[in-house]
Amino acid sequence: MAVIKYYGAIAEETKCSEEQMAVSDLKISDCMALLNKKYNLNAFEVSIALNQNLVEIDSTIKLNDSDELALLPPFAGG
Amino acid sequence: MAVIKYYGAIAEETKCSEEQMAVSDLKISDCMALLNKKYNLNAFEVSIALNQNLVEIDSTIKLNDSDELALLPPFAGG
Amino acid sequence: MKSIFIKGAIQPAFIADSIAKHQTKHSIGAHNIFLGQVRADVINDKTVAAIDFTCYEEMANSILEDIREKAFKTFNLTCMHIYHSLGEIKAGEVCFFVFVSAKHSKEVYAATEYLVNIVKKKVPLFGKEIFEDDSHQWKVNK
Amino acid sequence: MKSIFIKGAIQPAFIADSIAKHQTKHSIGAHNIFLGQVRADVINDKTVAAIDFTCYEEMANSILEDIREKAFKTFNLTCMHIYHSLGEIKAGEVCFFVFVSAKHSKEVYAATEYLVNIVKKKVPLFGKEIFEDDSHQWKVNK
Repeated sequence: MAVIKYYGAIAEETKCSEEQMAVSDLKISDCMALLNKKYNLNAFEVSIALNQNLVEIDSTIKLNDSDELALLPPFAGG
Repeated sequence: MAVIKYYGAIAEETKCSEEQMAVSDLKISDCMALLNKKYNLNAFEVSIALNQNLVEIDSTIKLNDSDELALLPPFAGG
Repeated sequence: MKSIFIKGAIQPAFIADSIAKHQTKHSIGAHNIFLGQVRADVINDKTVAAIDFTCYEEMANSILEDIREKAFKTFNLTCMHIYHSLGEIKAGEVCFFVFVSAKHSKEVYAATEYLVNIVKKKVPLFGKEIFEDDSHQWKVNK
Repeated sequence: MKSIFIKGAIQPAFIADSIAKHQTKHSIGAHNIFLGQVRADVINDKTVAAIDFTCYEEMANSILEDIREKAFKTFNLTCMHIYHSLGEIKAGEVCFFVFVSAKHSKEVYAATEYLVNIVKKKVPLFGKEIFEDDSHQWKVNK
């Protein structure tokens, strides 16, 4: 299982801050498609981080167990 | 009488912070020559202010009674 | 690196304390401090009362580490500190504190501006602007 | 304008108090603070222990009034404060405090740098660098 984390406006939409997901042989792009379908995230400008590093939303990197994928809305510090 | 004021390194050299000077018909340039002779200020980079406004050291403006002429070494604030 | 995230507003006394700690460093000639203060912006007739900041903290810390390293390489600095609030920060309170010190004044300005801009751009912080009527919208940095 | 000259060092608590006073102004989003700190420079094997600042105060106040007016015209600022110490300020103590506030961060950096540089250049302040052995030399801004 990988952990999917949600922040800010996205966590508000998903109504949870994280969840576990079975990821055997799952690409990031496919994972994002699944999450989009589940939560309808099209309205959001999302960037994603795999294990704390930004990656492309259509990345074909495969997720592994114990990976952490974070869905991040626009940054608003300062 | 006009008042001549000295600051910083110049006041250290003149050993006073101000003095009165008879100035009837005296140009600033001539006044500076007198003060140079009296105190030997050639070693100093001096700027001068007439009534709080910077003027040229060789200015031919005539000093009046109640004028204030200040001899200022390099500024060193901050 | 110790955490740069502070629960609640950054107090003036905390800033004073940071300044005082640098007074034993006698090679420092210039400090430059940036403070971000929460504005009571009026948006569609509603006034911002507070911003509730959250953060992806593990990622933020690693990015801040990189930012610090790069800034020390780019600018001739003696010290550099960055703090950001988490939680609900009211209008008028300080939520962001960048503190840069160097031997000479000319070193500090560009470093401060660089740090403020890169933190706004690269650090995963999220801000919920809470209006006086308790409705909210999500802040986006321009 | 009230005098900007402070007898003795500028204390961190004074800076904190200035910051706190601006927290009621809810249109401010960004503060930038410059602090000049006395360095223990080593010059010909002698270490600076303090700088004794004096000033041609009437002239300084009138020039500072002009500087303030021009800065408010040039930069989009909400507030601007300038303070400078007079008297003997020890190494490590703060002698110069420039405090600029604006709605957005991009307004403050250039204003701070401008004010620091113009005060150094135009305000008739004089500094006697006192060494640890009580000898001295007169400071010259580069």
